[in-house]
Amino acid sequence: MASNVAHGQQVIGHAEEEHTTPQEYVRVAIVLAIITAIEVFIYYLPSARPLLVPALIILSLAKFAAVVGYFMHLKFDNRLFQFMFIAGLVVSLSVFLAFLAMFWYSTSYMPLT
Amino acid sequence: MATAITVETAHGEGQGIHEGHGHAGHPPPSAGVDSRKLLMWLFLTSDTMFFGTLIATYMMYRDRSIQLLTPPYPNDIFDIPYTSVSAFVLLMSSLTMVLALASIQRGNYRGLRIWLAATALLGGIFVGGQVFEFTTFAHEGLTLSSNVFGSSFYVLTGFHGAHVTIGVLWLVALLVVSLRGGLPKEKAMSVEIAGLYWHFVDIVWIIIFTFVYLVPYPNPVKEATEAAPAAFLHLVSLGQQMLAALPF
Amino acid sequence: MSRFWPRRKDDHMPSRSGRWARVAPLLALVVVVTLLAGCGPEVNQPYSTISPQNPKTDDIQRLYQIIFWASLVVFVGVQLAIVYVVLRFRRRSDERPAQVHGSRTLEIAWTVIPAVILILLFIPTARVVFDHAAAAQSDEGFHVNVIAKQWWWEITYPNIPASESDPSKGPLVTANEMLVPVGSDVIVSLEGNNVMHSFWVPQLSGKLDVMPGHVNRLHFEAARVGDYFGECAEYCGAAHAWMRFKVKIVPQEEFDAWVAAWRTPPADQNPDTPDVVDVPTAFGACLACHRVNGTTAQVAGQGMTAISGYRDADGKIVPGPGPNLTLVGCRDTIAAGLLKNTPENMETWLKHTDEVKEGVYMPNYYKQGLTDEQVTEIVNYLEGLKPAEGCPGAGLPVGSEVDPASVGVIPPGAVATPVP
Amino acid sequence: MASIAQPRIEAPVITAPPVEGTGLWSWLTTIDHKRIAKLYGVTSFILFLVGGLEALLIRIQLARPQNDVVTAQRYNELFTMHGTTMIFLVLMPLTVAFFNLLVPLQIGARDVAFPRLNAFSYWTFLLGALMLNIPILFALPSIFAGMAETALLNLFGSTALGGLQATLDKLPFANAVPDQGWYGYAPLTERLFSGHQIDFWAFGLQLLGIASMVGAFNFIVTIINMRAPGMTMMRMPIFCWSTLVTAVLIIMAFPSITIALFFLTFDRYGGTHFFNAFNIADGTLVSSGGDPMLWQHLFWIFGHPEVYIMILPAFGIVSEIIPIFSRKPLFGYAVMVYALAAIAFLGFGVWAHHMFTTGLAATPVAAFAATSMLIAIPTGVKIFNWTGTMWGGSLTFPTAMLFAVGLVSQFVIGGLSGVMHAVVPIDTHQNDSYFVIAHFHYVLFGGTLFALFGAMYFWWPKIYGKLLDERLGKLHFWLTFIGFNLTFFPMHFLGLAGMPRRYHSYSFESGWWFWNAVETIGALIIGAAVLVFLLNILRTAQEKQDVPANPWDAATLEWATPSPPPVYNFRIIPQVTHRDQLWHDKYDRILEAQGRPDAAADAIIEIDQLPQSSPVGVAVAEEQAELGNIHMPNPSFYPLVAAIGLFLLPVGMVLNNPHIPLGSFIGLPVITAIGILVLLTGIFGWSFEPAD
Repeated sequence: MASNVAHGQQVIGHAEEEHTTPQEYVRVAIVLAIITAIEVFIYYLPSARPLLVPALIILSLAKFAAVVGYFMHLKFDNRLFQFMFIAGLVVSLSVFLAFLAMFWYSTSYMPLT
Repeated sequence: MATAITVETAHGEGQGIHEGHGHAGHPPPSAGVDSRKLLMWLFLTSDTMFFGTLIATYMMYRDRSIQLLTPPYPNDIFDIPYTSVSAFVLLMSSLTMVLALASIQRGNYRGLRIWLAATALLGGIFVGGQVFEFTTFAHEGLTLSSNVFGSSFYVLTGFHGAHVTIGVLWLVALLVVSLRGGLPKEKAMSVEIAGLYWHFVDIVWIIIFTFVYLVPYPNPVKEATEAAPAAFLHLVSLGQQMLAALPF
Repeated sequence: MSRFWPRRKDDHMPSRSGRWARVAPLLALVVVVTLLAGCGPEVNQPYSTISPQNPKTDDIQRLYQIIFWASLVVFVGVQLAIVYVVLRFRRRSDERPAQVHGSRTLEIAWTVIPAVILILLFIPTARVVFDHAAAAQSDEGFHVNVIAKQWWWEITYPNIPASESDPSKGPLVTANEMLVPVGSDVIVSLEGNNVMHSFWVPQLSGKLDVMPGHVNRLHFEAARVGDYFGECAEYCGAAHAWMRFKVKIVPQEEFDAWVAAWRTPPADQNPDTPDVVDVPTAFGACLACHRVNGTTAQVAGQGMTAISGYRDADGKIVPGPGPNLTLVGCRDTIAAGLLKNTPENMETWLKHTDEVKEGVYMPNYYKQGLTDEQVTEIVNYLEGLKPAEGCPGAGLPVGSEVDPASVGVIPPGAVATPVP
Repeated sequence: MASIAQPRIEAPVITAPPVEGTGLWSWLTTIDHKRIAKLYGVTSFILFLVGGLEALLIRIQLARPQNDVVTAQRYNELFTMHGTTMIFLVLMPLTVAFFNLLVPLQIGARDVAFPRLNAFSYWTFLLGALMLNIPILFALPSIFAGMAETALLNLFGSTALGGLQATLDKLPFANAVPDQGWYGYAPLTERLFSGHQIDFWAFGLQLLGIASMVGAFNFIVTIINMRAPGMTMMRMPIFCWSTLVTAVLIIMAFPSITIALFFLTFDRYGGTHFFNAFNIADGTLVSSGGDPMLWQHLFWIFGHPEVYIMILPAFGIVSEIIPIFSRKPLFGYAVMVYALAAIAFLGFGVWAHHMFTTGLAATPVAAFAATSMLIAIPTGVKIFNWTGTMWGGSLTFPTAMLFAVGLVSQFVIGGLSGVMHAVVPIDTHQNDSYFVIAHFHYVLFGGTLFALFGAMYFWWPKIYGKLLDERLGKLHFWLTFIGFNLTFFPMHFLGLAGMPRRYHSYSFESGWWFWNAVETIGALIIGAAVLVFLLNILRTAQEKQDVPANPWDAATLEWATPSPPPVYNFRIIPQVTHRDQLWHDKYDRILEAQGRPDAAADAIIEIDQLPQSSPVGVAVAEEQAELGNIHMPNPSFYPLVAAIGLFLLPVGMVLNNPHIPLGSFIGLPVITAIGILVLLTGIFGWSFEPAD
């Protein structure tokens, strides 16, 4: 169809699914399992306490990225989806970080004594 | 409830490019993507705000019950090994889900059914585990109304559980359709969309597992007053000082 | 001038009179509104936000003047531009006008210029915000705690004990009228145990909400002697409009006299019990909710743990403690600013409580069997709750009648010290 | 419910273009975006009349000091319902009506991406509106009876109606009208301080939220995926851009209030304390750990984008109307698009400016003051660009254009007072005062409603195939304009004079009586204006008119279809080459034919890519239509079924109310169970019903 060419976009069929094979899915899943194990392990490690929170944040974000990128195909999928989802995440994260900052910064909370 | 409707009603609509609605009047999708898949991604984008609100509320109330000295406290309630297994189960269900998708895309219907069933089963185990967890916690005195920890914990994990439950029902429905022969290779998109939903539910749990269960809580009494993030306060006061230093 | 006026080009355009006929309604509206604004009655506006009475409201007024004039310039500019365009570019021929798609220069100009104006506006804004916030966090100054109820204000002086000899009696408590000595830096701690309210005395300060679970602090300077009108500014239920109060800024000696009078027990109503001061028997029904200092009326709850009223699980209303009635005879108004404090109004209030102030949590005991004589007894008792030598702080000028131009900075050293 | 399932009739090869069905059934099952637009429009216009009536009652009560036309309780109900109705049931759905009508037409599509989902949106909206409005509809008779009683008593000393109000007060629902204000600040909405009326509000809003979100998903997919060939994003009519941005705002903003309303429901029925700092336990007050600030944050994280959800479509409408009657393209199209996106993005970063007086710390307050000022920049850019569009144009002023220019002029006032609110110290005076009322009425009435009236005059041919009367239209505009300014401009003065909002009464000594009296006169003038508009609608409906496809010489694709458009919109899907396609076809082609060099870029145009409006295009279209391959999706009953099921879920909880006879008897579980059953029937029927 000439109109598609004029659009500069092609209708994509199943081509992108070939990026990842079941073997790779299993490999990703093993990595995810290992990360989870590490998370739980360092949770019980007293010496890891000072670095526990940043480590947990990084590890969970890695898991998040792996599932979204590989299992949900976002890494290979249409850029529209990437843009949408990442923009949504950015808005949501910034709104709620600001929201939490206001509560954590608030000094006026006072329970009944 | 919005969740259930949007997801389910998306079913079987739109100009799915695989579905052979080659009417001359219908131009191809102008963004080159499947409309239903686009709908699902939009829904998930919106759901980031949905769970963002729930998680942010939990984070805000996270330490408050400890500050107020209203037990039960998270430290006494949570059973990390148990929940780790739950989290692992849900994580692995994402693998089986993606294998189900890979199967239907290759026309392997037997594989599709096996993996769909496995995913639904793992999801079911997760929900069952959650029900068991809730009853145990309730036994230990943590209820919706016992303190704000209870309120925000149950509502957050409950909404997630409801998402998983809907997902399980959806997978079972797909399985039934597939067994009746209604899910040919051309309809792989139906599985892909269900998969997107399922994986999203999984990543929400990744966040919940970390921030609700693993990130440590202050000790009642001793650390109660040290909960505010000092580094952040410092940063804020820095901005304040900079503003005060302006010459006018 | 003529360049800016549309010129007759051909016969297609409407005649000048026709054009005027179209603009006439607009002009008429402008004229009417201007006339109304100019000829509006000279009324006393005790809640006016633009007659500042202390340095704090002066700060706000200065900001307001900046933005008012800036806005006026923008407003007049844009409206003139629209009127000019509408008159100048009316269709005169069927010829298509030049198809202009945009202008990069203009777009940049009208993005950057407002941005610069806004930055210039932001800097003084932020400075005032931080200054006012810092002032409210100070531990110095004259502290007053205010607990907002549905629908009245409980006012506590945390540093002024109710009794000089017995500290266990707690602080001095009054309702709906806050007396403060002139020259003090007043720091109000706002607390609430029911719904949200907002504390607002427009001539002394901007508003600050009463947020249950939080203590919000508000600072203002008691710069000039006078009566300042305050009101609740956050919707709080049925009687939201009738939740008014006053801040009375009085000379230090009058304030001291008021504290002394507050601590002096009223005349005894029952000669049979010389060791305690009894309230009249008719007042007995009121004891559950009201206190009168120095008398047996001491059982009602007050402070943060006392809630003025709520609904129980079945949705029934449970009334709670009401205002402390010590020196009630000296108050200008009753029912939180709804009625002038006269014996007749007090009687009306007691006999028609919920009709006078819809939604009020105070039960109407007259309807439940109090006799006319008993009501009269209560009215006489309450109106008599004032010092024999007259009320301190009476007859002050209303705040808005003070010349705003004379508001100055508080002289150093004028800060009042609380009565020991 | 099994009888609902209808056997599928195999459609024979269609030989004629599809036509619309008639009768009630066809409306209940319609999935045609134009019909749904009509349903949205008519429903929200009726609700506009109800909300306007409430506004008039409010103004009559405030006409003089210590007035007693209505009681404080009724007054609180009136302003709550006025606000909620105008925001959620008038401005939003009326813009959705235009989304529905215009988006598919403007992008050259035959319908939206998910037609049945679209119908579901409407039915859910209708039932949500019903849930919100049932109580006030039962309460209005009592209010009017009370007014009549007082009037008779004062004028004739007669008590002929004695006791009527008291009788009408006993109607079911009459004492369950939401009365907590449109933003329902906790803890006033909690069980400790309010009765069952909050449930109607909370569940009504939940349903409306679902309707809005489902609609928004649909429009985003439609705009992204259903554009005609050649219609790139930057060739899209600006109204479609505003729809897209609005829809994105809806899907990102509504989850927050959905959760907040769930929290509220859990607080009221589940024993949680999300928004309640204190709790009564065994008769004493104890800290519960909850925080009323949470409600405000969650509400305004939704609430501020909501403001843009209401105003951005209006910007889109005005950006369509002004170029047409200036005979010039929109000035700075790309900048207008970026400004829309910038407003939407910044719109998520300003919510706390509604909370400047709640006791936030100074740093966040300063930060939100900065973002709130920032958002004025893209808004200002739009005002300037509209003026730039008119500059050098060839202006005519039919009613649509009058309303559009009216918006440009009136919105400036609302915008400037908005900047004043960003200056926090001033806001501590103006917040919750009549100054704020003036501000947002200048934005929502002088802005959105003006645009919507303009849109009605402009697009009436595409709705009903007729043009509204211009004489009455101009009368309507000037009455609205004068009444509006007379009502709302003095509110600035009242705000400065310290009058807080939501006061059911005020004393003479406050000095507020004069402007209040003036405002009431203004409100009556607005009422007269609405009557003129109604008269205009009725007169137009009786007239026989033959309106051409493009009566205004407009530029976008909807004007390439007949007035009103056929069910399939376009016989062939047009091929788009330019932003203002119809102007290009009409004017620029002549220039191209004359050998203008700048036309070389698109000189090669295939015949089958011609838009339908061009002479060749029409011929091709007719040829193709004869081939009979226009295929429209089937009407469906299931969206309505699903919506009813969804509606029934909370009905049990709402009815479980001592003010409603039989309410607690029927009880919650039975109705909820029926609801689940109906909902599942709807979903499964829908899923297995063939789409077309």
